[in-house]
Amino acid sequence: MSISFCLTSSGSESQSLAIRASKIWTITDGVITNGVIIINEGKIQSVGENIEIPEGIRVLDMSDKDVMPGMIDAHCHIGLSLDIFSEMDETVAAVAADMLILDAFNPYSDDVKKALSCGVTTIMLAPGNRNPVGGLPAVLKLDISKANDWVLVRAAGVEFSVMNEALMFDREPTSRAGLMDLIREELDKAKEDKDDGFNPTRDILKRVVVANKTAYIWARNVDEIASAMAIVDEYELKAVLVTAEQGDEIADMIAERNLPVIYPPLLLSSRDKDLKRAGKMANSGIKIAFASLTPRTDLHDLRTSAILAAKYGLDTETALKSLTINAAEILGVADRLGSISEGKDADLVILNGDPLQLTSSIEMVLINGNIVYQRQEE
Amino acid sequence: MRIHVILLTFLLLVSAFVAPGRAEVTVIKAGKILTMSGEPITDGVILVEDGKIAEIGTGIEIPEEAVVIDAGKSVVTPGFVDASAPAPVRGDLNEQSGEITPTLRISDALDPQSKTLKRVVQMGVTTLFVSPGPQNVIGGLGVVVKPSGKIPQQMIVKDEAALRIVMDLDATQGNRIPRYQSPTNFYYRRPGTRMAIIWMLRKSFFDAQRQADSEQIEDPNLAILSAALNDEIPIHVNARRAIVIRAALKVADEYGLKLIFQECTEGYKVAKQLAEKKIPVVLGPFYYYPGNMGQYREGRKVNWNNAGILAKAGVKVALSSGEQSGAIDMLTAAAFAVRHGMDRDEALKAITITPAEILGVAERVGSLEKGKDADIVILSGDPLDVTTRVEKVILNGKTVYQ
Amino acid sequence: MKSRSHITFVSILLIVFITGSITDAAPVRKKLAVEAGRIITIVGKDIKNGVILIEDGTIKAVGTDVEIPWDAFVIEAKDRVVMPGFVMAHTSSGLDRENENMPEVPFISTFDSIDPISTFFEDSLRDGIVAMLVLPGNNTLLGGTGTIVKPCGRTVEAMLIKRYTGLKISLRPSGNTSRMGHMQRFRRYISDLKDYLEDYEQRKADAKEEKKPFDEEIDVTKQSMVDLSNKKLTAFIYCDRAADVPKAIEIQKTHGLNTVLVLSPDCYKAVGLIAKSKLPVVLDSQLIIWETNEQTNEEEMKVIPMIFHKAGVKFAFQTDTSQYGRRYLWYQAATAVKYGMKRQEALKSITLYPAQFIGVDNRLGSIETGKEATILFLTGDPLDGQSWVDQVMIAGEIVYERAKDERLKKLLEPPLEIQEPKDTD
Amino acid sequence: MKNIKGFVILASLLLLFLSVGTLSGQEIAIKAGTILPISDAPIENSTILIKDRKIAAIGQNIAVDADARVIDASGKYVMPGMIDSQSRLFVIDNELNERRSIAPELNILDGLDPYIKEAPEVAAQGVTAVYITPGSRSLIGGSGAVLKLNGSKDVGKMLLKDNIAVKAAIGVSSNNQSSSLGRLANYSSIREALLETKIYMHNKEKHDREQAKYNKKKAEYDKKKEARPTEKVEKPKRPARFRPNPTREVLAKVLSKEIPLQIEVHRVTDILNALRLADEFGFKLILDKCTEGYLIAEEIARSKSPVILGPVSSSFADMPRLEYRHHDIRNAAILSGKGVKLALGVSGRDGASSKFVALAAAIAVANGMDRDMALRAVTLTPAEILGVADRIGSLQVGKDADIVILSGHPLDSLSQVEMVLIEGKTVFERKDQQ
Repeated sequence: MSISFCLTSSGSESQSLAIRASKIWTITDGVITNGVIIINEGKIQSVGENIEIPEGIRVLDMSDKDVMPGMIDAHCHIGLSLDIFSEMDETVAAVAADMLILDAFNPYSDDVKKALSCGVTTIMLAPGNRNPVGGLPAVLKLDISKANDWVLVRAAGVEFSVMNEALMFDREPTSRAGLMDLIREELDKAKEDKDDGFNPTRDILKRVVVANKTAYIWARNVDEIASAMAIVDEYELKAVLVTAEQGDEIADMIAERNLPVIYPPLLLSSRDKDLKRAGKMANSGIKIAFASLTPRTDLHDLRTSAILAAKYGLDTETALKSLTINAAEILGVADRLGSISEGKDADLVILNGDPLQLTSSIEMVLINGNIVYQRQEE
Repeated sequence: MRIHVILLTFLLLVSAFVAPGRAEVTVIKAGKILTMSGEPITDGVILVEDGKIAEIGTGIEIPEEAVVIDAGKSVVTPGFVDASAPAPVRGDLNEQSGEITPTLRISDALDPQSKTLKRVVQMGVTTLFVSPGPQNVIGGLGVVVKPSGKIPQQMIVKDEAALRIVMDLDATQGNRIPRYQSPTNFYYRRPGTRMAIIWMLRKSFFDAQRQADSEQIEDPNLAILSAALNDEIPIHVNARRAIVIRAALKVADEYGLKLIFQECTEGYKVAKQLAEKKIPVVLGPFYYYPGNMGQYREGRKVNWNNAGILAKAGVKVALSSGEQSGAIDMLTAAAFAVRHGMDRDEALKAITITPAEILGVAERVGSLEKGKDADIVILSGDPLDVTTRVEKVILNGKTVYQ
Repeated sequence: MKSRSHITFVSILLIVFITGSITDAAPVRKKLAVEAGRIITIVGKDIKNGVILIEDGTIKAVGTDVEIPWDAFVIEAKDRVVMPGFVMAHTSSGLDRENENMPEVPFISTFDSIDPISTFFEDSLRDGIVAMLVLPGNNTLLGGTGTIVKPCGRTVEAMLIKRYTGLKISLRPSGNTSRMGHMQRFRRYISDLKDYLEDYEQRKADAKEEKKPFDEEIDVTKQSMVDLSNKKLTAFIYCDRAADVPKAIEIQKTHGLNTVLVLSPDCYKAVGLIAKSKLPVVLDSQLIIWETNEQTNEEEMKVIPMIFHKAGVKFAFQTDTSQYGRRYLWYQAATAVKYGMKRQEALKSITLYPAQFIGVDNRLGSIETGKEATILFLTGDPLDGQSWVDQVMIAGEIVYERAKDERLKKLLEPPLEIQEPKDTD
Repeated sequence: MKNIKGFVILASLLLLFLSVGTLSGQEIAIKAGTILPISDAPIENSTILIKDRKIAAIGQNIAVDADARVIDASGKYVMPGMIDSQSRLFVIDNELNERRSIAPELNILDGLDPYIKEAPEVAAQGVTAVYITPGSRSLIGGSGAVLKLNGSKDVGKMLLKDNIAVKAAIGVSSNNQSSSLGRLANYSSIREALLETKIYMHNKEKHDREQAKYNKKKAEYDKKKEARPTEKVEKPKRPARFRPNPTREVLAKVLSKEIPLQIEVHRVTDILNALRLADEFGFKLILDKCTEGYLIAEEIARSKSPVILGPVSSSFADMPRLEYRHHDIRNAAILSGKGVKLALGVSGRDGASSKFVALAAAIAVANGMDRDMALRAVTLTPAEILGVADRIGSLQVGKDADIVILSGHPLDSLSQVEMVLIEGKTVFERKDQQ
């Protein structure tokens, strides 16, 4: 089929490209059947039903396939050191604000190829949840072949954790009360904003309390979420709740503070009660995006999370959004990613069926209009 | 959509379980009302308007739109107050990183989903005092909560209700060397002896005083201590043995502290002094014999009539669960106190109004009076009869258990 | 005659033990008449202002219209409630250690391990328990045989009511074995036992055939299990969780054992099976457990005795020393009544039923003509928290008097004033 | 109104599991839109007739009793109940092993708790039977069993078949308390156990022969005695008693091909070792987990030994990392592509995750497995591998009426289970269609 042809001339960005597809899931404005996407300079030039394709332009004929925007993994830990054991927490000190997770990232690790094969084109590379103040996450495009701009955001907000996981028996703090005490202390110091020379921790926390950068706060259970909200209220933070699984219990309060939620993989829980939570939260007006938390789960199951959630009561539209545009908005890259619309990056996933069908497999993945993955039949 | 319906139903059911009747006014008719503030009322009526007691007494005309709960012949008491309750917290209660941690606020760690809360409320407990763990010499600030609300902020009746000090051997527990630091430095480790406990206590209050004198406040910890020094925050001291109680009294004299004793297993030995100094006590469960009184066997010389003796000597006595989960219910505590010689009324007060006064929340809970919170327990019979059961618990005017 | 003098001796010893002086020893009398304000006979209706006629430590007559013989010593108890002493069908207290470390020790006996001066027995007497079956704990597969004692006497012999009764089987895997391994071990033991017995019989047969004398005894380590299988002993099978109940019942069926189930709270889930099996039950001392309702996410109170009561299961209570009330049998019964159990039933399950379970109901458990005069004198209703055991009579002898209970005095009365030391600094 | 309705739903949802109303007398007729019999091609618009707990007939126009209970499943899919062949449902606090390395005589049934809450949820996802084995912490861990999720609280009533296979594990257990030995030692100590068993079997036969001989002699002796009591005849000697050893007995069954040996293997070396063992001792082999199987698919196919593969996606379980380093999501696809007899298990973190069977199949399909094969791999194939295909696994006349009715195709991720029947008894029913 036509793929073989186009492979020969793939790679160079300058060329423009047209994709003909049976269904185009634009996410932001509905599904276009038998549509065409014109890509130029790695951006989507135009998308629609009857757009005439300019002369001499390369055409990918996918007229029996579906196209959706590249999926965004709102929280994962791939490419860190060894391929299976990942180093995501600097647990010597409880406050590791100035740790750049990007420094630990290996762009050539197998995980990255794996990610692409799963249709994940953008990730938030985050530190773990074992430090009260965890460090600086980064937003990356997995288009490492071109060194141009695969780092979208070098240091996006600051990671906090108010979970029991952040407590260690041989390190301060050891109790949740102590943890909150510590975080307050740090934020207060940052707020005081007195200049006493070089103090990276303070400078970074200033970004959150003064410069209003996003705080990503790990909190799973109700009490943890409550503590997170307490902090958010006291310091008027712009915050995102990470893995707020039990958020549905207090959905109204999360909604009224409109805190977005990065939801953990559904496959980590098996009881119906838990599988329904994501749906409940979304239905009560909370913006959620899914995360794979790799290596906790397989990157392939980022999509599985959305599908399971849909099966257990999340409406399909939101399910798709929470894989793409919602994530993009939460990570603050919605101007470039998250939907198929004019002017956005041509990060596309081509499947042989409905994206919300587990059975439909990923045929091809494009980033900035370049084919970065293509499925081989064995 | 299907799931919607189910969810919705669940929610409805839950809410139906928690709050029947949205009506403003609720009326409780009862054969006998033990107000704890005045004389018992027979065939009385309690008028509840949005969570508060609007009227109480006999011959009150009942508004027709009111929801009437007719308790028939059964007995009505105020919701019980547990002045030393098991903490509804997941994970470690004790901050092991230091032994003097006054700024620690347990209210930060409260878990509204906690099972213990859901249980004690069914035993008629509507107000609890929760404090940080017992393994720090100065543990931090406790909080008075009600077992209702989805997030801690909604549960709290009075935050920073008291500063917890532990002079029992519990404070010698949890010796942990911080990472990458040698145990050489005395201040890293917990005290190993009671001498050290008391020494640390003295030192920290001494520092606090000095800081208070030298106007500028540096250390927030000391700030809280000095607040305690000038009686802005009450101090709860865990002391089981008589000699510890005496030691505590001594320190109190030196710094002019106002104390409240917790546990106080051997309190009966020093009843006189306690009475003279007007120091209230919150007793833990009575121990039958040392075999089942915790790992230290402190206060081995048990006296079952501890409560009775103290009360007779004129000490303000509250009965509590002694932070033991497994919901030792307050009624049993009172019943056994009476069995062992405490005065009936004293015993009943000791699980309602007295602890409320000790915790400084008596203006809201602890007795059935006009204007107080409508925390009401309906009993099947005489509260001190062991075969009496809790039939209904009303918390802030809402029926939470039936 | 012999037994009486023996009992006298015991009671004297006991009074010495309790009061510390010999002068108070109650005179031994042949005929006694108890004039009680109320008699709770357990088997029949309560009797107001009744009389119990006692001769040689056994009850001769009970009723209102019993005329008192001239030579009978009359005990005035007009203001007392009189009832049979409490019986506890299963306990592991009063032992220095509850369990042997080896999993299969059916041959050991608690008789050798009971500690007569452990406070447990003193307390039990104070709380009105007059007989208890002391069995090994729940951590050994085949724990050993039990002993029925009364809580008075300074030697085990003196306390002894019945030796070698009941064998403890625990289905809770101990140490680091799994449930699978535990059951396997049990089956293995049984099959080995079978083999052994077959061989034994075989040898016997051979000897008979060859007309040789056969004087080989059955291996002492196996004797108790043999007695179990031919119903000389009762199996007390401990079930740690509901899943163990079917196994226990299966064991009972396949080997046709006399069985009493000793249940952990969790076993209420299997109440249907238990009811069907008609086996007697000893409940755990924890009578109330909490469960989270899957749907509402609320905590629900499960009152174990009520669940069994409703299912029509005969059960007995036991105590532990963990909490307030739990250490009193009367309180356990009161708790059950509190949640709706019939008063009469509740009382039976601390007197008659346990007596039946451990096979002493011919002597204890109720106030009837012909039974042993083992009765309590209470200041009030047994299920009232405010009433005390005032006197305990065992076989016609007063063995406990509250008025002379020195320890109780110590526990309830304020101490002498201590002179506060003067501060010198 | 809505509230009441909801209540009905709730009540029914709960009650339906508890209801043990046996329908054995009554006929049930399911008028199905599409029947997926698995055993052969799908059938459109026809009826399944259930008589006393079995499937009596399948076809277009079948005579149905007047009093028969008719279930209308027109426009819906009807398939046999699914099987999780790597379940840990009912297992008491995940305690799957005795802390011994060779313990084949254990029976998983002793370790199960039928009173757990999760079972109904699993059944509600169309899983009607689960295969539970001891874990991988012992080299030889005991024998597994297939249970039906018929809502009974009695293991005996749930049990379909036990002593199905003896579970062994090479490699995995090497780093835990049951044995501190390395791989080779694992391998050799299993060999040792099997060899000893051979000797044991030999001795047993020998003993039996002697016993038989003795019996004969004894008989003659008795006759002689009867004939001439006085005459002196020396009495034959009884052979020493033979003590049957449970451990060996079980392994003997394995060696005599009565029950297969199910070996959990992850790495290529271990898989090859397992195959070698099977050749050497000639027992029936079931390969369990088989994480790196795709690397040597041909060998496995050639050996004809079936595979119970799982987890399909590494998300399902926290597997021992090193064992699972080369886990590949295409494993199932490749193996079945090479013609290996393949069953898909979930092997999830806990009991409840057995509900993800269909999900596992779908993931396998997404990564290249044939749709029908995938469906077969969670129904008929496991039934065949576990030797219960005569009862469950497909919709055929004479088999148990374990039937699932879905709103859509089972591999359609969003289709919901409408109804689940086990032996004609409704164990789950979705009551609240708009």
